[in-house]
Amino acid sequence: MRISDIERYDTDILILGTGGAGMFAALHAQQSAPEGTKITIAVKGLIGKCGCTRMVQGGYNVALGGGDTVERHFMDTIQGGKWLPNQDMAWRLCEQAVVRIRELENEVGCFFDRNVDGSLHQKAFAGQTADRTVHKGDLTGIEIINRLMEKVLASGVEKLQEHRAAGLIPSKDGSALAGVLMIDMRTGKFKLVRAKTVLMGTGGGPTMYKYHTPSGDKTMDGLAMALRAGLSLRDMEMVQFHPTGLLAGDHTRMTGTVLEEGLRGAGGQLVSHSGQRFMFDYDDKGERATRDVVSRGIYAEMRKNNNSEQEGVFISMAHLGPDNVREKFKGMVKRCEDSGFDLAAGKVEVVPTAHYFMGGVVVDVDTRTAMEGLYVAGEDAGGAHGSNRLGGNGVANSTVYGGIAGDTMGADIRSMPELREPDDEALSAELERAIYPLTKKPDLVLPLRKRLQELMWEDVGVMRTATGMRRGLQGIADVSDALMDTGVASDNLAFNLTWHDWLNLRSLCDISEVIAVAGIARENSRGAHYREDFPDTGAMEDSDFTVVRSNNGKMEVIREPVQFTIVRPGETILPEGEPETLVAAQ
Amino acid sequence: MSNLRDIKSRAHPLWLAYIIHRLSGLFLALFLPVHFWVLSLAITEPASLDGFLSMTQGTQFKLAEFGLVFGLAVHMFGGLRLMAMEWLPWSGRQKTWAALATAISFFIAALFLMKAI
Amino acid sequence: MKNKGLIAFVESSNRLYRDEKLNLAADLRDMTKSSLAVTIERGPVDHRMQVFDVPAYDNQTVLDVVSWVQQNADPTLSYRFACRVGMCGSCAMMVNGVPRWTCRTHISKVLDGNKVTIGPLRNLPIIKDLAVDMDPFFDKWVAAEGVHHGGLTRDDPIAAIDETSSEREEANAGIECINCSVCYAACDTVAGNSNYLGPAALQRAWTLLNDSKDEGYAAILEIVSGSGGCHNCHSMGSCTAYCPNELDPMSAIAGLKRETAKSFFKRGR
Amino acid sequence: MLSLRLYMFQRITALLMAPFVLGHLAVMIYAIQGGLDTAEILGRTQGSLLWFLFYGTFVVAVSIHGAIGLRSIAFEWGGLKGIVLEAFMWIAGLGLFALGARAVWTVTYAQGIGA
Ligand SMILES: Cc1cc2nc3c(=O)[nH]c(=O)nc-3n(C[C@H](O)[C@H](O)[C@H](O)COP(=O)(O)OP(=O)(O)OC[C@H]3O[C@@H](n4cnc5c(N)ncnc54)[C@H](O)[C@@H]3O)c2cc1C
Ligand code: HEM
Ligand code: SF4
Ligand code: F3S
Ligand code: FES
Repeated sequence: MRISDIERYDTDILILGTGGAGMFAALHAQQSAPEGTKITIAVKGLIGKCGCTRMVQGGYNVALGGGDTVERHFMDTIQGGKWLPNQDMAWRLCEQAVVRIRELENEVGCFFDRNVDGSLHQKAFAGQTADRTVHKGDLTGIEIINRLMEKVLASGVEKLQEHRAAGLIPSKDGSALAGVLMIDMRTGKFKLVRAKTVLMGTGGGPTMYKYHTPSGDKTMDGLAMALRAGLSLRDMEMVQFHPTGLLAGDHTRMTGTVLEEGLRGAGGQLVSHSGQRFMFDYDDKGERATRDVVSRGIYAEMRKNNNSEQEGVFISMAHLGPDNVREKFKGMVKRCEDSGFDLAAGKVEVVPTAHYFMGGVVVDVDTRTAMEGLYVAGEDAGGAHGSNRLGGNGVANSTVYGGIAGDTMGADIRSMPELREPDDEALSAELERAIYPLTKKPDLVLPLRKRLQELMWEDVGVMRTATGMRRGLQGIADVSDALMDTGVASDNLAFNLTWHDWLNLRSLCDISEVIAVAGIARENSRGAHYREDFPDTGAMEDSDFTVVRSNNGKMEVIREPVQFTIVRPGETILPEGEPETLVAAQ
Repeated sequence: MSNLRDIKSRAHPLWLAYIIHRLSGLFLALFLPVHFWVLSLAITEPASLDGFLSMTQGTQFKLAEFGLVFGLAVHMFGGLRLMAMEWLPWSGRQKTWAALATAISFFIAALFLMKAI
Repeated sequence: MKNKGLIAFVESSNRLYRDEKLNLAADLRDMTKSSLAVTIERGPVDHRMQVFDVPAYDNQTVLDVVSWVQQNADPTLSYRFACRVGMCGSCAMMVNGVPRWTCRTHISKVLDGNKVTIGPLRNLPIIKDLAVDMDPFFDKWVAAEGVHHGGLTRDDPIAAIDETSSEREEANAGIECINCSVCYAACDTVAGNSNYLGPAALQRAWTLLNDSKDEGYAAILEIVSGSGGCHNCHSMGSCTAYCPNELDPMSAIAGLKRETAKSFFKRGR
Repeated sequence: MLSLRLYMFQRITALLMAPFVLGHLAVMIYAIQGGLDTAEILGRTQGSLLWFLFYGTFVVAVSIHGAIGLRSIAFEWGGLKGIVLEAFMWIAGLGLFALGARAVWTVTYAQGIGA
């Protein structure tokens, strides 16, 4: 395989991923780009049928009046992120969400649940001071993505489905991005897609943990590509764990999937193997504490229970009346039933599960990166959430910034008359990397993935120590080495999932290392990052965030001070006399 | 072969109603020309019609006629059921309709058979 | 919390793969309670049925079984999944001749003794093995005007809508479709009639027809009255019978038939 | 490949036929008692405008209905398409009508005139 064998494909705007970010970018680029611009959307799965935006349950945060304001949403986001967010990004997120939700309802055709008077119904996730979350039952993501998918399919953008982005290829002079090396997964053939602008919306996805919620196609490919291309990644230690993932054994893909937050909100109890409720030992709010607190409570409880047969804890709903539970949480009850558990009358074993990745590529408020021609939005972009993402801010972030990316690319492309010539050396390096496993003796990939997941969970997981993370780094290196000795049979590359398992694991190893490195660098506990050896949060005024860059394969971590461009710790932008919270106490 | 097995595994009451309706319709469409032809004999060759009709006294033909009337009844009630399902505001009782249609047609056919014997 | 059993399992399966055995050897079988005889339809080139011996576990879905084969026995087996919890609709396959979402189908539900047969979804072109090309399904979705026809813009306020109105209830009934194509695979009319838009696309059209925000009434009525439209449906109800989300496309299509019949009389065809 | 128009024709003729079928079945059940013979049939129908209209409309309806039905089956199960399919429908319909019309004419007026 040589680079001359690579098929060429040219487009003006290339979009990677079809989550909220990718879809909105496609629609907005169409609206803002000059007539005749060719827009191509490429995705690892099928358009709209992969990624996590579709899996959004709870809903979409947006301040729509009734006492709530953009300022209040902003303050919640900053406080939730423990003062680490990039404030300009957070502000833009809150401000634009208001426009985006109208766009979703009026132009895209989503329908969100209504109040009796016909206005949008909003509820409050933990950590919010107003009823702010717009939703469609508990399947909000399906509504958003289905409607976006229809629009994109009908829009006439070019589709490259089941195409995996394998590497970012810089231009000959190295000054900008020339295109993306892709694998047509259906045929196994390579394709170099040149574009004047590329949006990366591949959605992060911390699937290197033993228990994780994101969809199977998400394996940090985007961040790994950005790292190789020399871009800076920020907040990489910040992995959000959802407290209640289903625990059904390590031979089922069901394990790790989310049991919704609302169960605890409605009065669901967490009990240990000995049958004791324990959350009040950790927090006054008990099961209703925020995600990070409950996750740590469960993790600590699991550690006490040294029985490898019984790993998790249980969520128990039965005391609320099985019929009541069945009615209120129909979808959840049915899902548990399908995998053999009785949520309504029995108890279901749960574990904290890696859910969302706050870290990502350093971008400006218009989604531009340090590399000309490359834009990043959605979960791949760092900054908007800081150390912790509020429930409901994830999909708001991807749709808001996806749209902004589309607008920005549509505008920027006017000053980019030419496609750029790719750097052949970089191209051949990326090609080599992708076909590397085909030259090695075939072996199973899965055991290595399991090893990585196990060690990340143990050593770089819910609670961390310097020793643990160092051990983790060593483990990652071992898995990584073993992976390089593991091959994939090359006789049939068409729809060869095992090859892609290999490439997925490659990305996961690379980013796992970054997580550990950043985690070691942060010697305090903020939001999702909890150091047992440094349980203190550190002074908010001195907040800094980590930035990791790869320098010829060596990780460099620096710490940059947070710029309090809008509000300083201890202050607020809410008008004087505003109540602390508008949410009626439960 | 494996197709047949697959069809069997996918079958359900409404699907059976559909296939019965289709087969009975097909059967009627194929039978009608014969029926018309026989009737036409009434004038052109009355004798042969009589001969034909006396032949029909045999049990085999009784059964065949039973089949025809049964087919017509099944098809008609199936069709009425279908139109009710499609046009009347939805009731969600489709299976009951299907069962009812078959039951009534069986009843009519049985009546016919009893009278005929 | 290190799992010794896992490592042992991993090592043994590693060894087995080196032995290049498709039918996994006895030592692996001994580790588990029992095993399943899983027949998988391979194709489209070199089309054949292949039997795999898969260890049985307590919580195991059809997707897990398929994944096990790819991850441990035959690395070239192709299939598709994403969310693994019944939200994305990409994992549907024919299981014992019945279309199902595999990530949410417990294996015990479909086992015949210890046997199960898994094939690619019906009525769609096969890409490889268990992965089908879903484009025709989505092309029809769009062709059925299954896309919002809006009059409002992002600068307009969001319309106040009464959720309890009968139109909204009708629209809501089909809104949770995950476009998994199970109904499309179940429908024999689709099988015999490649023009037919199929249950999911028509259900989407019906939803939009009832959506007070949608302005595509005339266009939708036109397309569903056309040659691939709702009148091809014979109300065989397989769509409704097999929809994993318990939706009812058959009734939605009946709704379209009512609406078009009305327009037939109103406009004199 | 049923469009709205064919669908409506099929349904309207079906509705039309329902009373005829019931009537026909009733007559059959009544008539079959004690056996059938030519004279009996003809005696009932000959020269009767009512029977002519009854069976005449029935035949027209059945030809349309049956032809459209056969068209669906030929398309879905037989794979006929395009002009072949349309031709098939017309031939089936006209054939049904021709045979049916001849039979109706025979049992009503033809005999009366001929005698
Ligand atoms: C179970 C679950 C529930 C959630 N609930 C909520 C909620 O209630 N509220 C909320 O605000 N947020 C929620 N989130 C978070 C939210 O889903 C994400 O923040 C957001 O959807 C991310 O959008 P995105 O567009 O960046 O990425 P995604 O929607 O994940 O899309 C990523 C896309 O990139 C593609 N891709 C990946 N790698 C490649 C590659 N190499 N080449 C080509 N394409 C690639 C993927 O296939 C996919 O199409 C939830 C997440 C999960 C997992
Ligand atoms: C009162 C009597 C009848 C009623 C109510 C009736 C009703 C119907 C209906 C509603 C359909 C449409 C089925 C569908 O779309 O799936 C149909 C189809 C059909 N009918 Fe009839 N019908 C009657 C009599 C007849 C007769 C006498 C014939 C014989 C020619 C006939 C032949 C057919 C055929 C061949 C079909 C096509 C079947 C299919 O597409 O599955 N019908 N009928
Ligand atoms: S209607 Fe049901 S079966 Fe059909 S695509 Fe939608 S969810 Fe799947
Ligand atoms: S299965 Fe097919 S025929 Fe109609 S009722 Fe459903 S679309
Ligand atoms: S994998 Fe998403 S529905 Fe099954």
